[in-house]
Formats: sequence, structure tokens, C-alpha cells
Amino acid sequence: MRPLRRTGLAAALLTVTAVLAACSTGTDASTQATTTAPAAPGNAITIGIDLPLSGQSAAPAETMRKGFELTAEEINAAGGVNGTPIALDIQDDAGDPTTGVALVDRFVQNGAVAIAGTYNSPVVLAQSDAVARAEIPQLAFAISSAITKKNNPWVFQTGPTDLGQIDGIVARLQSQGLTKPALLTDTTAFGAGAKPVLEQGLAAAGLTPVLSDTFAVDATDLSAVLLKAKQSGADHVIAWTVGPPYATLAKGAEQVGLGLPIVGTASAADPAVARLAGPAATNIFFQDAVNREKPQVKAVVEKWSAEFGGTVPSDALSAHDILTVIVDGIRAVGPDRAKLRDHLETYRNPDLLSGRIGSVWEYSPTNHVGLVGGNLVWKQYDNGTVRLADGS
Amino acid sequence: MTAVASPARPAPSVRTTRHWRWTQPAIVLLVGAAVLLVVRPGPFDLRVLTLVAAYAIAAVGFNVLVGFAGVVSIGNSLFLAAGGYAWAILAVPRGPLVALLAGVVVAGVIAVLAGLALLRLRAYYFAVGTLALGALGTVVMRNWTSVTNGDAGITGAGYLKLFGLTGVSSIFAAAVVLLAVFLYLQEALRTSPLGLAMIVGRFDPPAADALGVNVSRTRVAAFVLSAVSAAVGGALVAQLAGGAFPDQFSTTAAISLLVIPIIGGRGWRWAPVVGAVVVIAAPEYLRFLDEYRLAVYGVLVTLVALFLPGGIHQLVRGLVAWVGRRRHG
Amino acid sequence: MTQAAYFVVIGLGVGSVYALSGLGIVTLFAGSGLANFAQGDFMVLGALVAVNVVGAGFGYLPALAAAVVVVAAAGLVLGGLFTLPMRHRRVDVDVVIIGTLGVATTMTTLSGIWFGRQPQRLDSPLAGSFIPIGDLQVPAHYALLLVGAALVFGVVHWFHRHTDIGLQLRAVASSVPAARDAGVRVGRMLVVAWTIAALVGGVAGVLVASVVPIAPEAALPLGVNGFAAAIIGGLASPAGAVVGGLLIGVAEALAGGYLNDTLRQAVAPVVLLAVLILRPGGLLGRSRTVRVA
Amino acid sequence: MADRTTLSARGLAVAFGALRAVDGVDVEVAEGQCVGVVGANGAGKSTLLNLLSGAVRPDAGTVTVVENGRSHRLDGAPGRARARLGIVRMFQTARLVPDLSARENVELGVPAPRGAWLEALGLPTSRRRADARRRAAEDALARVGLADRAGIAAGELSLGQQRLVEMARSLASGARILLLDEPFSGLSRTAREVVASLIASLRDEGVGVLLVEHDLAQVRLLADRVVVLDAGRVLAAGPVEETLADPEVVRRYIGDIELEIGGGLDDARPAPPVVAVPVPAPLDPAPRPPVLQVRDLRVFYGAVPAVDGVDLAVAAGDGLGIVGPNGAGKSTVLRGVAGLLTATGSVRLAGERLDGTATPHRFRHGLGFVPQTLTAVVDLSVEENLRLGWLAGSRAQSFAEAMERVGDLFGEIAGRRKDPAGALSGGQRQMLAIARALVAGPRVVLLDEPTAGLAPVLVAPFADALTRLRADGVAVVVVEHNLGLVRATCSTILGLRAGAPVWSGPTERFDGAAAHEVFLAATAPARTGPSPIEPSPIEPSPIEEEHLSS
Repeated sequence: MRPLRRTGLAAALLTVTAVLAACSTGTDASTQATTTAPAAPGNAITIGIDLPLSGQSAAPAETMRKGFELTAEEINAAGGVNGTPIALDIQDDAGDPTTGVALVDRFVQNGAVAIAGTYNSPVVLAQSDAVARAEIPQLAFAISSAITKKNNPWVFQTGPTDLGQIDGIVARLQSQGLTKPALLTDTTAFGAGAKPVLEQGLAAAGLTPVLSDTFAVDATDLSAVLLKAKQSGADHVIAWTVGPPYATLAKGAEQVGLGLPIVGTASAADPAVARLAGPAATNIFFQDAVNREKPQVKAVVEKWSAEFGGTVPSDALSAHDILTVIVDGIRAVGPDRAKLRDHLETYRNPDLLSGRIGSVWEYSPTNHVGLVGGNLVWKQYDNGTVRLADGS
Repeated sequence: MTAVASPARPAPSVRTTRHWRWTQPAIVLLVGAAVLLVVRPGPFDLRVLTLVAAYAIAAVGFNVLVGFAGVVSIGNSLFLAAGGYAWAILAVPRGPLVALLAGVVVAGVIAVLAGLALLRLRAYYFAVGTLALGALGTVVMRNWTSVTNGDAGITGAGYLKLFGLTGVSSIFAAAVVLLAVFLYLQEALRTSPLGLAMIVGRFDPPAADALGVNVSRTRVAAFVLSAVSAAVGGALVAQLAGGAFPDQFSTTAAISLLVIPIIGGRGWRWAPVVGAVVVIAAPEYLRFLDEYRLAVYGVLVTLVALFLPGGIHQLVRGLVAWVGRRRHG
Repeated sequence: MTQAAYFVVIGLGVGSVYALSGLGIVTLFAGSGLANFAQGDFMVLGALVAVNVVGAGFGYLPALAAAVVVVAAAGLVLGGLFTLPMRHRRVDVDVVIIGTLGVATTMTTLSGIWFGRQPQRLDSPLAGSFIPIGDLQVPAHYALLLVGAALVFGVVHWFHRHTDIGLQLRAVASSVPAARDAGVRVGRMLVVAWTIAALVGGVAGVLVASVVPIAPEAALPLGVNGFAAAIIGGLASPAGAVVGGLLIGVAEALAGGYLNDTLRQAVAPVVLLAVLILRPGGLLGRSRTVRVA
Repeated sequence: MADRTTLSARGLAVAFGALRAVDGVDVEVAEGQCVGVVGANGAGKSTLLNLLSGAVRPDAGTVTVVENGRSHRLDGAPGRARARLGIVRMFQTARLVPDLSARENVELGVPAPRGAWLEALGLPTSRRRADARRRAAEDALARVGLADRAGIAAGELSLGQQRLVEMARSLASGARILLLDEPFSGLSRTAREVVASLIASLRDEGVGVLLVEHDLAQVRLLADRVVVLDAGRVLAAGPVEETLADPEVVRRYIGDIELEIGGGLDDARPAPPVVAVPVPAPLDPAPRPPVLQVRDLRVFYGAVPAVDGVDLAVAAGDGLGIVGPNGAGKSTVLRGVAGLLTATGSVRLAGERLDGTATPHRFRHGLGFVPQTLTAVVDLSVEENLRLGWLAGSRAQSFAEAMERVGDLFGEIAGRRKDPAGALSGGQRQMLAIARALVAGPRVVLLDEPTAGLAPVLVAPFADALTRLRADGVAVVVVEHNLGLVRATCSTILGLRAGAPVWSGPTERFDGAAAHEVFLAATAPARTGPSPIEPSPIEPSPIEEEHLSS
């Protein structure tokens, strides 16, 4: 019996190694096509909402969630979509790409018509293949232009992307005669992703940064990097990061007596900046996706100000727009994913909340970015309050 | 290391028959085949099951580390990352075997160095040392942009195509096969001199020394084994997400790895699988709790840690004993 | 030269954040031998309670008092919970670490649900005033933090050295069997140790909220930094935690100032690993409890 | 002779603080030879074994092993290096892994060849080596008569059986030199015979055995040569019969426990031991009501009854000595009365029932306790330790008054008030422990082996302090090996063996016959009731110190 046993064992080992050797690395998308039709009409139409409700971006995610819920209530109060109410399937991806990709399958499995989400660029990039394979339209609010470059027919962006904002920044620098930028980008995907695009944009306009440095979003004090900027002979600082770090930058600037204007991204509109920095938040310029004087914006802000205790954050207003775009699409072509996708490529709406007065939210087969660059409005912090920037 | 207080209860006689070495992997392969061919779960459920298998593989090494050698580490996310990034960088250009081996070798080397440097320390000090190691790993992942592409991570990593399957089913099949192999090795290690040396080293270091066992060397060996299995697990996680990103291999991942054998039951041969099901699948299926999901999960972990030190294994043993008593009673 | 001085002062301010967190961890470890990964959550809970009390129109001191009361109550409950299993058998390390990590997850989520996830700020009485160093100026509440850390250390040190409860706590920390033989009520002392650690956490949270934006998600990093500070001091000496925290703070500030921010983030883990490998007993601690046989 | 493996030590010395545990000892054991090491408790027997086995590093002296011609210097080497050279050490308590089966525990001892770690990969080729190891383990278990228990988890076996499994492990390890640390303590008579025959057959097969044992009957049976240790120095060495008959040895060592040695020495009645303290004035004969009364005390370790139905009573100002062989359950009785162990039976102090209450409650109601090991909290200062004791006590007097009273009893430590307790010598720590109990103003003080590890010169002042304590009206219950001290300080004696009372009465009537019965179990112990478990051949009894002070 002994030799037989040994050969048996050797054979088993051989097959295992053979199997391992035979395998190769497949590169096609790792999700299956699914045939489950979206929810039958009659009961609610499900829309998937993907947000990083836990983890570092929990704060903006919470604001957007409230925006989505308030908008859904208004739509359902007004009779929903041709009589059928909409239901939001809100899930937390915790900023983790693996969970994000899994959630695409979960939304599809639960019959979502479309996916609104998510906030972090790396997760949207990871979801791209899964969304295409699942053939479900996704309206992402991450702003990295790498997403646009993927040219995934099923993925749309709210915009403006980093590219759009950079065009706006370069235009303003030229109009203000500022020529020596100190470039500070944060080490998250938001900053790291935008850095090359920013450097290209500046080079194209003939502006070479006198300083290019990075900083961490959870740093307690950023005065060191601002001191370097001050001593680098720059005439202004370009800071590319998410909301709260602008408060730390503002306090740092006050500490080192920076004296230079800080040009930031649309995230600087986050009310947390004024709340955390107080009067120190001054001399900070940013392009806000929302113009508070716009009539439509005024109407929504009045209704929601009680909900947000004072100022309604821009994130909540952009959530309003995202849901409106999707619901308009469903109202036009019904709860069918492919038809909704095709319809979105023809979507045009001038009176959404985001963008300057007269700006148009527009998609086309070749452009999946809702708000193109020039549609933003320049604002500035003045001793803790936000007002339209002079010369915008 | 403080002695592990095994709960005083009449344990059934330990018939460590050697059949478990084959039966356990066989059961896992059977269940895997059944899931793929019979159950055919939806894409989301299959993806969760694959994640469970991936973390179970990483937890086999961790089960050896915590269960056999009694060493606590909260930095194994570093080894998950080594496997994940090696796969994301090398899988497409160099093929799967080279990618897996590269991840394993890198993780092994780091583990040997960290083990030799840190394993002389007592429990808390070693645990926080590994926490610092994990934190350092995250800083490197975020900032070594030339290799890891920083926070944007590396996308477009392929996946292991096996048995002609495509997509997540292929990754699931690969995960099940690798899990079976690692479970076989876990059982083989348990009855080998090295495994016994680890166990006696945990329970009574002076007696182990008197028996000729080099206690610190067995601990380094256990740490390296946990790194190797974590690297393979990391490679599978990277395949699932289609790429390697710093946020996948953060401290929360290291904590999940530590919780799996504790909830499963330290040293129990089924702890990696059972623990992974609870730690990875439960939060996914607690989603109906929405905001309170993580709160409930935290309470569950604390209660098991404090009042059920033997984990689910202790429940199973209690059940077996109870059934035994009823049959003979 | 003023630049270096500026960085050192900023470093001391940031370092006292780590020191305050480390003090809470050492207080619990010195009282019960347990390491608490949820210390950051005690601080966040204290800060958020204070923010809401100030929001409701009360002053800074009533807010501090409210925070301390709420967090001490949480510490009492957790102390009771964590002492139950230790009554009749020995508890070992990996179980306790998981237990406190579970508590950290739960508290972070619950604080997020009750207080919202937006980062909050709490103005200390010294808000708005600065200490000039050359043409640079340091916000005054950095100094308040430093004084706060020293004050909390002083109170904890005095309590351990000069009160009967402190004496019994130190006996339990030195060796549970010896304390039990001496007639100390070990179970009750463990609960007291947790409550005091929570108290320190509450005060620390309120002090820190004037410098660091407080959000539930910031709890775990705060706790981990506190661990780095405590370990450098040898995990058993309150003075060690303060020195360790300040050391990391200054090292980070100088690295951030003169090198780059990436290295600044690497300072805490590198310093921690270096101390563990070179002087495992910690700079001030005794290596009595560190070596493995 | 040259090729025989021999372990030889020259000038070994180690000191713990002020106490010179081992002071310049030469000892040698060769293959096929059994060397007994005897001496009173605390003479340094175990410490010597720790030095030879590498568990403790010597301050001075050399340990060399000559193994088939090559000699290896080992004094610095860790324990594992010696194990590989065939020197196997057995601990006083069975150190098995409870979760592993008996067979696996024995397999741990089987020496693993160079490439053993390959077996961890579970390659089919290593099946042969695994089976060989299995068979070796099962053969060894068969030799100790536990073949049928091979698959049982070690935690399930009785303490005696665990000791036999450890013996099997030494057999399976193919040891050349065996270092045994009191292998017979806590074993029943039948188990002693099994172990003794095993040691004898090992010696005849050529294994060198170093036997540390205080049970002289076994030493006489097995040892070719014997080394008598006293306070860390070799008192005498040589063939067993002459050495044990040497009058100096008899006086210093055997006289101490006044033992009738089988044959020849029956009538030797040596002078009373070194303690020359006058016996306290005879108290009035009328028996006063007992201040401490314990009825039917039972303490269990798992399913094993460590103390089985002990009654004791002591009146104010009286002294009760509890004596008995190692492992008789003396300390367990004290810890049971103090509430530090879960125990059944009634404990009444000055009329108030204390059983079922927690230790702090008992201390508050006048019970004082002086533990044997871990006597003081090392990190606290002397004064802080005393304060700790006062806090736990009845606080009848203020702390200052209590300190005043204790100060004159133990002037020496009062002077070192601010020093940390860890810096005190063994004797001073013992004094501190007693002072700590006294400062609480107790009515009864339990003392657990107060002179263990104490240098002989300190025994006299210690006995003096106890006597003055009793003169203050405090009742004293002391567990003590040193019979001379018990005789000088106690009015009544209780003899314990294997957890059961075997003799009790006034000190005057405790003569050689009583000592013989208590220590050597000449007659079977009079068991009060049927023992709850079926009478297994190996009587269970706890090994208290090691188990409790972990």
C-alpha cells in the first residue's frame, strides 16, 4: 500500500502546481453582465446613492446625504416620477475602492436605475470597469479629470473637473497680473491627482511655480509650509485640497503673516472653513460652483436653511442638482438604464442651482462633464465671511 | 507573554487524528465548487464571498501568529499592502506566479527584519510597534508616488484566470484553491515539531527553553508565516478592486485581521474561515442598520473579546459537550 | 533663528496634544495594566459635548465641567464592563486590545450619529490673541495647551502620589496578586482607573479642541499618537508620556519646517520604532516589564 | 570512564539581593550515577538546579559538560543549548500544555533532527519521521503505564499522571543527564514507587540523575552519593549512608525536623534547635473562648479537593503552628481562611461569620494575613506599604498611633520609611509584611512560611517578635517548616498531610512519633469522610506556591 499512497500524494501535488502554472492574468473587467431588470414600475424606482459616510470624507458625505434626502422628499411630494415615487438606496463605501466596486454590484442586484456617487476619485476610477460591465449609468461628483479621460460611456461627471477649475484659475491669475505661484497640493488622491494637471495648466500659460510642495490634510499646523511659500518670493499661493484644511491654512497664514492671496478649489466653499478659522479666513479666493444670488438657489436655500442651521453648504445644493438630472432623465425615458444613458447624453438644463447665472448644465455624446470650466463664479473670504470676489 | 487562560471546562479528549489535514481543505474546495456551480450567487454576494476567502487566507497566518505563538500584531496591513501592490504592478506584465511570489518575498523579508528587531518586546510594546510599522507603511504608500502612484493608487491590475472562468468567479475559484492550500499547511504545521514548539513557547516559555526550543526564533517564524499569508490575501483583495490603493490597506484592515482569529477562536483550525465570515460578511449584511452598522459591529467585537475569550470555538465546544451530555445523560 | 524658535514653540503646542492623549493612556495603564485604544474617543466625546454646551450659550468653564462629567460617566460604565471578566480569571493582551478597539469603533460611530460628522471648533478664552516671535506669531491657545498638559500632569501625579485611592491604584498597577494579598479591592480600583483615564480624556479633549478640528473620525489618530507618546515614556510613567509627546511634537514641527511634509508624517512612527528597538523600557521608564524571558 | 557524559560544576555561586542562595558549590554527576541533593527548605537546592539547567545565570563558577570526549563550557548558555546536549530538566510542578494531548506533550521532548522544520510543509516524505516520533512517544507512555491515556488532553489528567507524562517525556528525549526537582512531592505512595522504579531503571540504563529531594527515604533508595546543602553551602558530600550518619549533618539538618530515620538513629534526641528563646510563661490553663474558629474548611482546585475538612481554633494571645510535608495544603488553608481562595466551611472571627465575604471585608474585621511570596508591593515605599495595610484594616487607631506601635516591634524597617520596598533584603521584606498586617490592628494574624528564604541568623529575632505579638493579645496562626521555631512560638500544633488533618494538640505533646506520622505517613491518614472522588491510585494534592504566585 505504501508506494501507491506516495504516488497518489505526488499526483495531487502535481495537479495543484499545474493549475497554478496554467493560470494567466486576465485584464478584462472583473464583473459579470447582469440581466436583472430594474424595479418593475408600480412600486418605487430605486436610485443608488454611493457616499463615503465613514472615514476621512465623512463630513461632506453627510451634507450631501441630507441634500439627496431633502430633494427626494420634494420630488415625491410633487408626485414622484409620473406617479411613481423614487427610493434612495444610500450605501457607505468608506472611501475604500474594494467596497466601492462591490457596491456597484449591490446597487445593480437591488434594481437601481442609476448610481449617484461617489465622492473620492480613486473609488470612481476603480468602479469604472464594474459600471461599464453592469451597464448602469453613473453620475459621479468626484472631480478628477482622470475619470473623464477614461471616456467610459456609462460614467457622467457633475463638473467642473479639476481641468475646468484650473482654466478658471489661470484666467484669473492673468487678469490679476499674478505671475509667481507657490503650489501647495495635499497628499490625498484629490491633491495628488490634480498636481500634474495643475502644473501643465500653469506651464501652458507661461507660469512656472517658484515652489511646489505637499501637505497632509490631517495636519494640526501648516504654518511651516506657508512660511516656505512666503520666503520663496511667490506673489500668491495656489492651495489644492478639500474643505477643512483651508481653515488650517488660513490660521497658518495669519501666524506667519503670509500677506499673499490664497487661491483654492471649489471645496473651499465648505462652511467648515469659516466655522473653524473664524476671522482668520480672509484673502482666500475660490471658484464656487453655486452663485447664491441665483433665484433658483435663493428659493432652495430658504427652504433648507433650517435643516442646515444657517448657511446651506454647496455640497447639499450640488446633491440637489445630481438627483434632479437623474429624475429628469427617468421622467423622460422611464426607469430603463440604457435609455436613461442615451437620454443623458442629450441632457441640457440652464436653470439648475450650480454654476454662474446663465450657465448651462449640458452633456453630449463627446462631453460627459455637466458644467464646463467657465461656468463658475469667483468668491473670496473676507474676515470670516464669503462674498463675491471683486473683479469676478 | 502572559499565559493564555484556557477556560477550565472538561474538554473532550484530543484525538488529533491526521485526517483533518486532508478533510478540511477538501470541505473548503467542495463548498467553493458548490457556491460556483450550484448556488450561483449574485455578483455582490459572490464579491463578498471572495473578500471573505481573501481575508481568510490572510487570517490563516494570523491564526498561527495569535493562536499558536501567542503574538499580537496590529500592523499586518503592511503585508497585505506588499501583496496587493506587488500584484497590481507585476501581474499584467509578468504573469500571476511572479506577482504572487514577489509579494510573498517582499512581505517575508520585511517580517524577518521587523520580527528580529521587535519580537524581544512584551505584548503591548510589540503590538504598538507593529501599529507604527503599519502607519509607516501607509505613509510610504501615499508618498512613494514613483512606485505606488500615491493616493490615486494603481488601477488596471488583472485577475487570476482559472479553470476558464472569468471575472469574480475566477478570483473566487483562485481564492478557494489558495485557501485550501493554506489550511492544509496550517494543519500540517500544527502537528509538526515547529508547530508544537510554537504552542509550548506561547504557553510556558521557561519550560519550552528547557526543552531546547528557541522561543524567539519560533515567534519570528510565526510572524513571517503571517506575513506570507497576508501577502497572498492582499493580492486577492487587489484583484477584487482591480487595483491597489492605500485606503484598502489601512489600520482598519489590520484591525480586521486581528479580530478574525479572536472572534473565530485562537488556534482553532476553522477560526480563519469562521472569523472571516463574521468580520467581513457580517458588516456587509448589516447594511440595513445603515448608520448604526459599525456601532453594532463594535459592540459585538467588544462583548466577544471580553466575555467569550475562546471565541466561536468556545461556543462550538460547549455545544458539542452539551450534545454529548444529552446523548449519554 | 526666530524661525527655529517659532517651530519649536509650535512643536511644543502640537506635542502637548499628543502628551494629553498619552497621559490618559498612561493613567489607565498605570492604574490597571490595560492599554486603551479608545482614549481618542474619550477626547472627542469631551470636545463635542463642550462644543454643544458653548453652542447652547454657556461659557468655557461650564462646558469643560459638562464634558468632564459626561466622559467620566462613560469611563465608569466602560470600567465596569472591562472589570467584570478580570474578576475571576487572568485576561490577556490580545483580548483587551480587541475590546478597546471595539469600543473605539462604537464610540466613533455613535458620536458621528449624535453630534454629526462636521469638524467643530471650540474657542478657548485666549482665542484671537497671539504671542509674537520675531515677525511670526503663535496663537495663545498653544500656550494654554502646554499649561493645560502640565496642569493635568500635575493633578494626575499629585493624585497618584498623595491620595489613598492613588496609592491603591499604584499597588494594583505594580502587581495585582500582591495588591489582592494586601487587601486592596482590585475590582473597584480598576473601575476607578478607567474613570480617571476618562476624566483626563475629557479635559484633554476640551483643551485640544481649540487647536485641532474635532470630528468623530479624528479619534483613532488621536489615540494612536497618544500611544506613541506614552510608549516613548515607557507606558508606565505620566512624566514619560508628557516628555514623549513634546518630543514627537517638536520633531514633527522641525521636520515639517526644514524638510518636507512627507517626512513630518513619518516622524511619529519612526521615533516610536527607534525607541522600542533601542530603549524598549522607554526613555524614562524602567525596562522591568518589557523584556520577554 | 572518559567517554561517559558527565555534568560538573565548580564554585557555583549566585546571590539574590543580600541573600547568598548558592555560595561556592561543587557538584558532579556522570552517566549511570544518581546523586541526591538534600537540605532544608531554602538551603538552595532548587536554585542549584536552576544554575545547572541554565534557567538562572550564575554570578560565579563554571558548568561544563563532557560529552563523548568533547567538553563544553555552559555557564553562560541558555537552557536550550543544554537540552540539545542531552541534559533534561524536570520542574517541581508538571509543566505540560493542557490543550495538547499526552502524546503530543511527550513528542515535544523527542529531539528533532536538523531538517525538522521542513515537516511543517506537510510534505508526504516527512510522514516517516512523524510516525517514528509518534511511536517513540507511545513507547515512553507505555513504560510509565499511561499508554491508554495517550489521546487525553494533558489538562484532563490528575497532577500525579501529569508528573508521569513528564517522566515519559524525559524517557523519550533520550536524555543523558536528568535533573529532577523534588519529583516525589505531592505524589501518593503508589505513585512514588512507580516514579522511583523509573528513576532506578533509567540510572541502570546509564542515565546520570541529579535528584533534588527532601524525602530522605527515596534518596536513600536511589542515590549512590548525596550532597547535603545548608544555606547555600555544601555541608557534606559522599556515599549516602556515611554522609547521613555524620553527626554534624544530623544536628544541623535532620535534627531540625526531629525525624526518626529508619534504622540506627531511633534514639538520637539532639538538643533543642538553635532558637534559644525562653518559652513564654505558661498562660493560665483555663481554655479561653477562641477568637478564630474554622469548621470543615474545603478548598478545590478544579475537581481536585486540595484541603478536605480542616477544623482549627485559636484564642487571643495563643499561637497555632500548622506543620506538614511539602504540598500538604498548609498555605491553601491560610489562603482559604483569608478568602483569597474559594472555600466552603465556616470561618468565624470574634463571633462574626466571615466565610463567603471578600478578603478586604475579612481584613476590616480584624483578620491579618502575611503572604509568603510577593510579601510587599515592590514599587511602593515602606511607609506606603504600611499605609496600604492600615487602609485595609479596622482603622480602630489612627495611622500615626498604629505606626508608633509597630515602630517599636520592627525598629529596623521604621528607619527605612522612604525607601522603595523592592530595595529591602528578603528578611526586611518579611518584617515589612508582618508590620503591614499589624498596622491594621488585627485580632488574628495568619503567617505563611515567614522564615522561608530567611538567613538563619534572622530566625531568632523573628521568633522574638512573634512572641511579643502574642503577649499583646493577638492570636497567631503560622505555617512553618522550621519545627524549632514552631515549638518556640506556638502553644498548639496542627499536622496536615495531603490536605487532611492528621495530628493536633498542644506543642508539648508533639514528639518524634507525631512528627514521624505527619511527615512520613507511617500509618494511613485517618480520613474523616469518604473522599468525594473514587480513590485513584495517585492521591491528588496541590502544589501551592508555584501555582498561586504566578
